[in-house]
Formats: sequence, structure tokens, C-alpha cells
Amino acid sequence: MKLRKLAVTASLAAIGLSAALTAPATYAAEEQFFPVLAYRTGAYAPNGAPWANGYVDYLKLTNARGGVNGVKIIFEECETGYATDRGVECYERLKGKHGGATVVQPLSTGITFALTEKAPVDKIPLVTAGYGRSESQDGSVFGWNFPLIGTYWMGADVLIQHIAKKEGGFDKLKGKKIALVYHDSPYGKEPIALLQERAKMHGYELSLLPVAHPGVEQKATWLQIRQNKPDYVFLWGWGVMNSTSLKEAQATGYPREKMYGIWWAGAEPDVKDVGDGAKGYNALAMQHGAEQGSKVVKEVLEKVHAKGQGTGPKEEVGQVLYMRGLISAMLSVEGVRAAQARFGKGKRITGEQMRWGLENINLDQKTLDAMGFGGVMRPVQTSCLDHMGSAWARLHTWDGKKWNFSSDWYQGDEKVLRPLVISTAGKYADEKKIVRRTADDCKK
Amino acid sequence: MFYRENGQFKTSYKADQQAFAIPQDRWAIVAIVVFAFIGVPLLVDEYMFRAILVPFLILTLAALGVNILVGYCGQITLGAGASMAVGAYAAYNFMVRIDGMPALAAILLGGLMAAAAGIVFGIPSLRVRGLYLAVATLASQFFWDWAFLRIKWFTNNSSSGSVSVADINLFGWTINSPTDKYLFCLGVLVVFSVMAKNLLRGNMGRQWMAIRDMDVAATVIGIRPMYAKLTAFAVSSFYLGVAGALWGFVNLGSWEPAAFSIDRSLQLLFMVIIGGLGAISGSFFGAAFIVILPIFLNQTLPLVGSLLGLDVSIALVSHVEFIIFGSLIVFFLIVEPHGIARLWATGREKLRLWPFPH
Amino acid sequence: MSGRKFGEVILDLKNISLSFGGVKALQDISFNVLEHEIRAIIGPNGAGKSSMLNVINGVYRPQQGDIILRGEHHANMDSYGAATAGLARTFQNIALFKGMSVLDNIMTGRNLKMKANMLQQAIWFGPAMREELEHRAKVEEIIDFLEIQHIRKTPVGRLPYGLQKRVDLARALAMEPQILLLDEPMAGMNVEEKQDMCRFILDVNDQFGTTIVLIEHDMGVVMDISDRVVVLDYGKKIGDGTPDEVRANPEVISAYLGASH
Amino acid sequence: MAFFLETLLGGLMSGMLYSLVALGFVLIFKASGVFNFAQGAMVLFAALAMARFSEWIPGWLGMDNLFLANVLAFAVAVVVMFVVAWLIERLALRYLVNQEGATLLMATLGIAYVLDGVGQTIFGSDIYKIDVGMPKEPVMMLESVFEGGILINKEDFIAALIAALLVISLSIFFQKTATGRALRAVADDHQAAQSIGIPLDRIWVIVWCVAGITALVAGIIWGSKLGVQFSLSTIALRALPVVILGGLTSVPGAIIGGLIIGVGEKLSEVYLGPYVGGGIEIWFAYMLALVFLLFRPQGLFGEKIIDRV
Repeated sequence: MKLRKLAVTASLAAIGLSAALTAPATYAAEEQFFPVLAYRTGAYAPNGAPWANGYVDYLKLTNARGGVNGVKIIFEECETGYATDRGVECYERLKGKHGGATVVQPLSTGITFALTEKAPVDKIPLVTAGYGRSESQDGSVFGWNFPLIGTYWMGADVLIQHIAKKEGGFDKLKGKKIALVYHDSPYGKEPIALLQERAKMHGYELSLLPVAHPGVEQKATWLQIRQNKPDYVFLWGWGVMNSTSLKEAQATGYPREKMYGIWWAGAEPDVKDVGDGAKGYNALAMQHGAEQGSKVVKEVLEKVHAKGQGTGPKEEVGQVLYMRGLISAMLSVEGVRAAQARFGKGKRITGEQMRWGLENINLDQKTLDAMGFGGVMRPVQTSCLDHMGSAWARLHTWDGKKWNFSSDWYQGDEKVLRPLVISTAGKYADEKKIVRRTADDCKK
Repeated sequence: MFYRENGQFKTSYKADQQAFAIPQDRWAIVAIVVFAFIGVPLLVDEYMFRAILVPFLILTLAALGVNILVGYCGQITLGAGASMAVGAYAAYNFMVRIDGMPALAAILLGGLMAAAAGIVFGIPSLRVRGLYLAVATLASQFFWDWAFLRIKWFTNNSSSGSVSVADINLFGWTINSPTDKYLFCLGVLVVFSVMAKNLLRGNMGRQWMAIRDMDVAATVIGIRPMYAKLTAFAVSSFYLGVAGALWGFVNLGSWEPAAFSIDRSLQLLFMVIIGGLGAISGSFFGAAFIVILPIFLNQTLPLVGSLLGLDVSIALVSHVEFIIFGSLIVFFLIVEPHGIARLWATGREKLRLWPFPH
Repeated sequence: MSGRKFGEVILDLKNISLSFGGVKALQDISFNVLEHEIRAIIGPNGAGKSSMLNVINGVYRPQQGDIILRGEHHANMDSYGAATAGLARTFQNIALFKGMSVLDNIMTGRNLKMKANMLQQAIWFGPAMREELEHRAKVEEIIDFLEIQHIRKTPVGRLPYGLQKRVDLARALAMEPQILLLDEPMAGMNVEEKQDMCRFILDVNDQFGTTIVLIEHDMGVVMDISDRVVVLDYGKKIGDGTPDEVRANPEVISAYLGASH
Repeated sequence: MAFFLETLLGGLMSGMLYSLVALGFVLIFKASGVFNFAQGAMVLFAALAMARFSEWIPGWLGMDNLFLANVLAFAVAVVVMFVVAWLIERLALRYLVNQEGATLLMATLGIAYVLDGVGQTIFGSDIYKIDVGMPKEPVMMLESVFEGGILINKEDFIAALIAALLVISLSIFFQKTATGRALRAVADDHQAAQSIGIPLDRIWVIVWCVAGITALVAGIIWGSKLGVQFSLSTIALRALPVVILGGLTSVPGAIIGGLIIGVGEKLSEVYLGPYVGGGIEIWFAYMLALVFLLFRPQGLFGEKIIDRV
């Protein structure tokens, strides 16, 4: 490890030296370090790889655009294999590098849980866009978690709203049967609390069908579905479990049109292997879907891939999971920008300043359009108490070849979500003896 | 001075029965322990503590447990991870359900619950052995994996099934900094290692080894296979349970059953194979090896690749890690079935004769 | 051999029958063993000697018959029960614990007499250590007796055959048995080793007063050291008596000659 | 009733696939005493080879006949599995002859890791497709007998048929051919087999080849059903209880064990699962095998072990 340190220092020194020689130094060469926890191996690699490609590509694009007010982003990947202990090791290894990590993306619910304990100590924000623990939306308890633009509770809430609309009103849900087929892990269990809450409100019958990791054996699950004939099936799977579910649905003749997946079950790797068998299957789009036509994707292709610096295959640029990674990176970069606005433009910011930045993201439609995200997503505004920032989502449907949007925008219902978030976060605060943050603390 | 026994005569059986009969060894061990307690905290950085040393200490404890069962009592297990899980979740439940429960007591009670579970799942060992037993232990692995995912009571009705605990408080000492965690785990490990050494050099250890080497003969001289095997399961599971509780409480702080999956069981088994079956030091060597190897590969392979002008992706590193790992296991089984501990012992034997080998 | 006094019947075997599947290993065999005597069971290969020994110390359970040990019925005894009842044995194929040193092997023989519980052992200092030292002293006596001091710390796997047999005997002796069962103690030994072994057997019998039941395939040596001999052939008893009586028994002669051993 | 039959049939069909994997275990154990934990990794490796070659070969040869591509890919995959078998014997097993069962088991765990690593390095770690034209849509049967009829999964049905065919041909191979008889001789007594001039190392290579081919067939069936990716290697864990139940040395045991486990797990999940929260099928299979072990430690058809002193 000595050797590596030496090598890194030497190469950094070399880079620094050459930069100093070539560039007329109007500002000190500031750098912002982004660790990238990714998994490109193991059971979930087909889903992990495109996400990481998108994330890294956006960081490269940011640099190609000249950095954040001139501050360049440096990053380093670390393979977690979707395993919690490996993820923790990656975090520990990278958090102190290059003057300290700016922000960490755990990219696994398990790692998120473990890092939630460590982040407050190290003062490094965790961005978990679209995953992680739903109650961490409550910034007063989870001061360092940022489930930006979507939690599982919000996702589940939107799904219920959607089928209520299809049925013609929430009152029509009474007596309906909904089956939740879920990955038997904290990830898969996340929506249960909300779905049960909603079941109490509307009187539908919720049946829970867990599928054991990695999810390749689902015959019994689908036999049960065939027996119970639920009106809707919600799919909360990950990786190979999703395609297996769709194949079993096909094999047992369950109509795919009545199946609704969470956004992690609504990407190309989940369906491409099923092809026509998945036709009609719906999934939540976490704001964005597959966005090959968007401005930002074109920019990535032009400024990164065309120069031979692209990460991963060119054809996958703009696919759903790629976009998810890209947007996660964008939100983090905007956090840096927001923090710089307060703590000094063109300056390197610390983890603590980054938190303030992430709590004060304000991307209106105009800004988004300017950045090339027009049509891809809706405005995001975070605050100290609301770490999610946006509760918008829509649905898309697989037509056998590609994903097409198939619904209007929905917004997660605050009246349902908020109490659940507050009470669950409160329970966590009690367990860990955490004192809620005060308004003063928020200004820091 | 040479490393030599010449001229050291034992004048009593007591001196001969000591844990480390050779004075040089004794001093070396004392020096290492003192260094670990005082020297290490002064020298290493936070990353070393949190990513390497703390996992190393806890996994060593777990590997000790596995070694007692597999290396000393000859009962192969693929369910070590399950015992860790039982320890961790039991400790968690003692913590949250009983007000004012001291964390250390909860951890030890967790170990006891794991021991109880270990006894229950050790019962098949009375009827089956070898490969059949290996598969039987998998039953416990899958059962507990399921139980902690599915039975909400175990996770105190947490909505996600993941649980978390506050920092441990030990007689007013709050264990939250990396150094605290390291010292706490080190303390536990030292105490448990000494206890393991005591058990293994005494009658209990002889019973286990007798069962391992020749169970029929052991019965004939009055060793009850049932007692010996079940105590081995119990002690082993106790160690694993305490290690599991530490893994959850100290290393992760928040965990889910996946932290103790079948992969963990296999990893622990590899530790004792590579480290050395039937040697306490083997658990240390094995844990060190398996904790450090992937991290080492992760850091050096890209570097080596860049020297050769290759772009080594993290995926490739991880695949190469698999290959090296597997090859090493096969290599050790072929070349030195007793693992690093035996290599070390052979080296020491040579040293003892050095520089006059004949 | 004069001057030794035999006691009461210590072990009485009545009508023992044992079969595996359809094969009858022992048929209706009865004989007794007196306290302090050396009792030999001989017979050609396949005569059922080892089965007989295995029945006595509970490794096999006979389908029929009774084992009376010091007046108590023990027909359903397992080998652990036999050990607690004061029976020890050695093994024909040497069943030592290969991964352990000579000392540890012999110490296992003290197992039944060691009482420290697991917690005490884990703590070591206190009762466990006292006990360990006490028994170590006893074991050292046996080591001296069998003249194996020099190999005390050697792993048994590395020892030559003759010494392994001696360690096997030492382990059995460490149990301080009332009855010692020896399974072909002289098999595979050279003349010198056989003489040593004979001497040890006689010394054990003489100094500790241990009753000895030994089975042997080779008639020569056995006849010299035994007080009484049982002869088996094809699972049946064909002779019983002093060595001289047995030697004169025509059935025994024909069994041995006929099978041309 | 119809639903019960459906569950039963579903169980039988899954069971047949378990049997196929279990068969790989039994073959190797019978001939070499190795409990091959790497069987799952071999399934993954074989399936990856098949999937990738069927994708690459049309590109190399410039053709687009799916059938031909599959046949060629199959042939190449068979060769690949032969090479793997040869390497395993050459580099590892050769040096482990006469070791204890547990040591061999751990060695195969090591081999499994190597295969996982090598397979993913060469063939990639994405999700790949094997398209051998398996029908995906279900059919209904006996609609006149039961209301709603019984749903039969055609793909599973064909898979079960293929598995059964393979099992039969392997039995014939073992009973009727000279090589098969030599294999059985080795299984019965290594030394005796060697003394009458059967070369042990070659026999081992053959056994591993045969196991490789069963792995390939299992890989194709599962791969076409689930897509080829890393998780395939975990199906070996599902087949372990089958081997234990059936007995490590018995080919019929593997088949009947597979059916029992398949049916047991599906029935338990469907009828018992809902009361305890579901997801019980994995451990239920193990528990079934375990309970069984307590009464018959050598499995259904295994050889009885007698201790000798």
C-alpha cells in the first residue's frame, strides 16, 4: 500500500506540475473527489454496470464542461459486488482520499444501512437517489442521507394512485387484491409499510410473496399467484429476479399488463431477455425513462464518447439504468454547485458544506432545460427537513422492444407519506438516541 | 541469541503444561499483545482500523470458533454464518427488549443463544458425518437466513428487516472512535483466545481431538461422542455468536441477514483451511490472509496493469480475485493441508536448528 | 506364576450369540474370567475372537446372551458404559489419535476421572490446572512403567509400529481399568518387541493386579503367559482350560492343524 | 384439486431439473469420491460458453441460421467442458488422490471460485440469452375434467423430458459400454481397478467430462429459462438436498430424490408458506433432507456405512 500511495502521490505531483506549467494559473487547481461505489460483478452486475457507466460519464462530462465553476472532479471506482462488508471497506478506503470524499453513493440498500451509521461521524453525505431507506427523507433525523427525487414509499404510493386512477377512484380499490412479489431483503421490504398503510385507507387486500436471493426460483410464487388471481401484481425485484418473474408470469399466463414494477424493475436488463414475453409490462419511471433522445445524452456522446473516453458500450448510453446513474451524478454535482454558491465559487468544498449544498438544491425547469434535462425530469427543491426534493414519477410500458411512457406525472401524496416518514424516523432516533436537528443547525 | 531450547529444563509438570512451553515464544506472544494494545493505536490510521483491523479481529474470533469445530473436533460446517447471525440478532433483541441491558452482557448472551442454536443444529452430527454433515449444516444456514428475514419479532418489527444499534457503552467508556472499536475487539479476542487455548490444551480439547481422530476408539476409552460433539458445536457457536454480535454492533452498526449469508460461512471455512486446521494460530493467519488479500489485490492489480500499459477495470480485478482465491485454496490443500500455521511452524522448526541444521 | 491368587469371577459371559445379517459370528458362547487372572481367547482367523472382544466392551451388542460384570447384568452396555464399568482395551489395528502427541493420547485415558467443568477449564487457573497436574503425574508413572519417556511429545503418527502398540497399551492403562482387554497385542511384532510386550503384560497383571483378557492369533506366546485359555473356531467354543489342557484338546489341535495356520 | 395437481406437476418438473444437477454430483462422487461443490459453477461456465458462442459464431462465420449456430455453439461448449475437465484433473485432482472427503469438498469449492472468475473474465458478466426455441406460452389440459383445466408449462415439460432422456442415456452408458463398466469398477474399488489396468487418471477425466456435459445440458435448460448470468451457479445449492436424500452414490436416488424435493418444496411453499410468511422452500428442502438423514443416514439408495474397529 505504501507503494501505491507513493505512486499516486508521484502521479498527482506530476499532474500538478504539468498543470502549473501549462495553465496560466488564474485560480488554484481545486479538485472535488467523488468515490464511486459500483458493482460490475456478481449476481447483480447486469444492472450495476450501466448505472456506474452513467454516473462516471456524467462526472466526465462535467469536467469536459469545465468543472463546477472551474473545480475539476476526480473519481475512483471501487467494486462492492453488492456485498455490505465490501462496500463498507470501499467507503473506508476512499473516504479520506484526495482530501476527503465529497459525497458517497452506496448503490445498495444494505450498504446504505451500514453507512448511515458511519456518515454522520465522518461528515460525508450519502446520496441514495431512488433507493435507500425511505424514512431518511426526514433530514432532521437522518442528517446525512439524501434519498433524492424518490423513495420506495413514494414509488409505492404513486403505483397505488395509478391503479386507483385506472379503476376510477380510490373507493374502487376496495376488495381488490394486490400481490407484492418482492426481493427478500431490506430493499424488497421497504414498500410494505406504505402499502399496508394504504390498504387500511382503501380496503384492498395485500398479499406478500417474498422471493429469496437471487430470485431464480419462483415457481411456487407464481403458482400462488395463479391460485389467488390478484388483480394486480407489484414487482419489487432486482437483477435476474425481474426477468425471472416476467418469464414465470408468461409461463403461468398472468397478464403482464397487470404487472407493475418499481423503477429498479423497469430497465432494459430486466426485460430485454424476455422480449415479447414482457410486452405490456409496466414499471415506474423515476421521473426519467430511457432518454436516448435527450440533450444531455447527446452531449455525453459528443463530449465524452466521441473522444474515446466513454465508460461502457455506446449503445447503452441513455438507457434507463444509465440515466439513473447519470442523474444521480448530476444531482450530486448540483449539490456541489449550490454549496459553492454559499461557501465560495471555484473553491473546493468539504463534506459538511456539501450537505448544506444538497439541502439547498433548487433546480427549476429553466435550469434543467439549460442543462439538457428538458423532458427528462421535473424540478427539484430540497430543504433541511426534506431530503427528497421531488416526489414526481410516471409510468412506462415495455412494448417488446423499448420502454414508452404510458402515464401522466404523479406526485407522491404528502398526507400519506409524511406521517409515516416522521414516525419511522422517530423510532430510529429513539433507538439510536439521536436528537432531532433544530432550525439553527440547519443553517450550518 | 539463538532461538533455542537447549539448556532450558523444565523442573515441574506445571512448567511443562504452560500454554507456551518455550520462553522465547512466551515473550514473543506477550510482546505482540502489548504492541497490539499500545503500539498499533499510535501507528495506524483510521482506514487501517475500520477497514482492516476491526474486521480482522472479529473474523479471527469467528474463525477460532470454526476451527474448534472443524479443525479440532473434525465436524465440518457450512453454517458458521448462521451462528453469527443468531448471535447478532439475539444480542440485538436483548439490547432493545431489556432496558438498561449492558451491551457487553447482551453480546455474551447473544453468544449463549448461538450456542443453544448450535447444539440443536449439531444433533445431526450424532448420526451423520463428513459430507452429509456438511449439507446438514447448510440447513441451519438457510433456516436462520429465512427466520431473520421473515419473523418480524426478531427484528423488532423494523419495516425493512434491517436493525441497528447505538454505540456500545462499557462501564462509561463509549465505544465509537475507530481506536475504541479496535481496542474493544482486541480485548475480547485476547480473552477468548486465551480461553480457547486453555480448553484445547486441557481435557475438553483432548476429547474433541479424540473424536476427530478416531471416534470409535474415543468411545471405548470413555469419551461420550454426544457430549464431545455437542460441546464442540456449543463452544464453536458461542464464539461465532459473539463474533456475529461484534460484527453487527461494532463493525457494521446496522445490518441485515445478508451480512451473515452462506458466503460468510464459506469465507470462514476458507480462513481455517488456508490458515491451518487444528491450530489456534491458523485462525489468525487465515483471517488476516482473507481480509487483506482482496484489498491488496484491489489496490495493486490496477497499478500493475497500468505499469504494463493495460487498463484494469474493477470488474476484472474482482474476477482475478476469484481466480486467485480459488487457486490458493486448491494450492494449500495440495501442498500444505495444514495451512499457513504449519508453514510457520516448519519455519520455526528450521529456525530452532539454525544455523546448525544437523 | 505361582504365588498369585485369583479372586472371584469378575466377568461372566453366558450363551453369547452374535450375527451380522445372516452371518453368525458367535454362537452360544459361555466362559468366565476370574479376578487377577490372564485369560486368553485364541483361534484361527475368522474364529470370532475380535467379535468376542467387541461384545465384551460393548462395541457390538449380542443378539442373545448375558454379560455379568461383578454380579451385575450388562448385556445392553455400550462402549462408553463399558469404559465406566472399568473395562479398557487396546486395538488390533492401533486406534490411536493420530493428530495428538503421545502424552495427550495417554491423557485421554484419564478422561473419565477428570471432573473440572468447561468453565473451569476455560479459566485454567484453579481446579482445572490442579486436576491436570494431578493426572499428569499419574500418566508420567505409566510412561515410566512402559519406558516411553523419550517420545512423550512426539505426535503418534510418527512412531514406529511397536511403539504405537505400547502407547495404545499406555492409554488403556491410564484408565486404571479393572479388566484390560488386549486385541492381538503381539501382532506384527518382531521377537524382541514381543518379549517386551509379554513382560509389560505380566508386569501390569502383577503390579496393578489388573485382570487381563487377551486375544491372540499366535498360540506360542499366549500359552506361556495365560492362566486359562478359551479356544474359538467358526464362532463356536471348542476348548476352555489351562494352557496344558487346551494343548491336549483334540478338537483344538484339529482346528489349528486343519486350518493349517 | 386442479390446483393441487398443478402444484404437483410443477414440483415434479422442477424436481426433474434438480435431478439433472444432482446427477452431476452423483456421477463424480461415484467414480472419484469427490463431492463436487463446483457443479454449480460448471453449470454457469457451460451455459456462459453456450450463450456466448451462439452469439459469436454467426458473427465469425457470417451466417444467421439460429439452429446451426446453436448446434455449433453446443459443439464448441462440449469441447470447452472437456478442456475444463481435463484441466481440473491435471491441475488439482491428480494431487489429491486418496485425500479425505472433506478435503476434496473444500478443493472443489476452490475450483468453483476459479471457474466463476475465469468464466466471467472470458465470457463477461452481463446477462446473456440462450435461445434454443423453447416454447414460452403455457397450455391448458384436462379442461373437461377440472374447471379451468390444468396449466402446463410447456417449457418445463420439455426440459423435464430432456432431463429424463439424458438420465436414461447415462444409465445405458454406465450399464452397457466398456467405459461405463470401467467407471463402475473404479467406483467400487480404486485399487482393484488400477490393478487390472484401468488407468485412474483417464477415468477421472472421463467422469468430469460426463459431469461437464450434464452441467452443459442443465445450463442450457436453466439458461434458456432464466437467462445466463451469475446466479445460475447458485442452483447447485438447490440440488444438494436432493443428493443427500437420494444417497450420494445412487443414480436412481438422484432422480427420485429430485422429484421428492421438487414436489416437497413446491407443496410446502404453496400450502405451508402463507402461514409462516412465505419463502420457506429453500430451507424446507434442506430440513426434509435432514429429517430423512436422521432416520437413514446413508440416504434413500445409498450404501450403508459400517464402522469397523
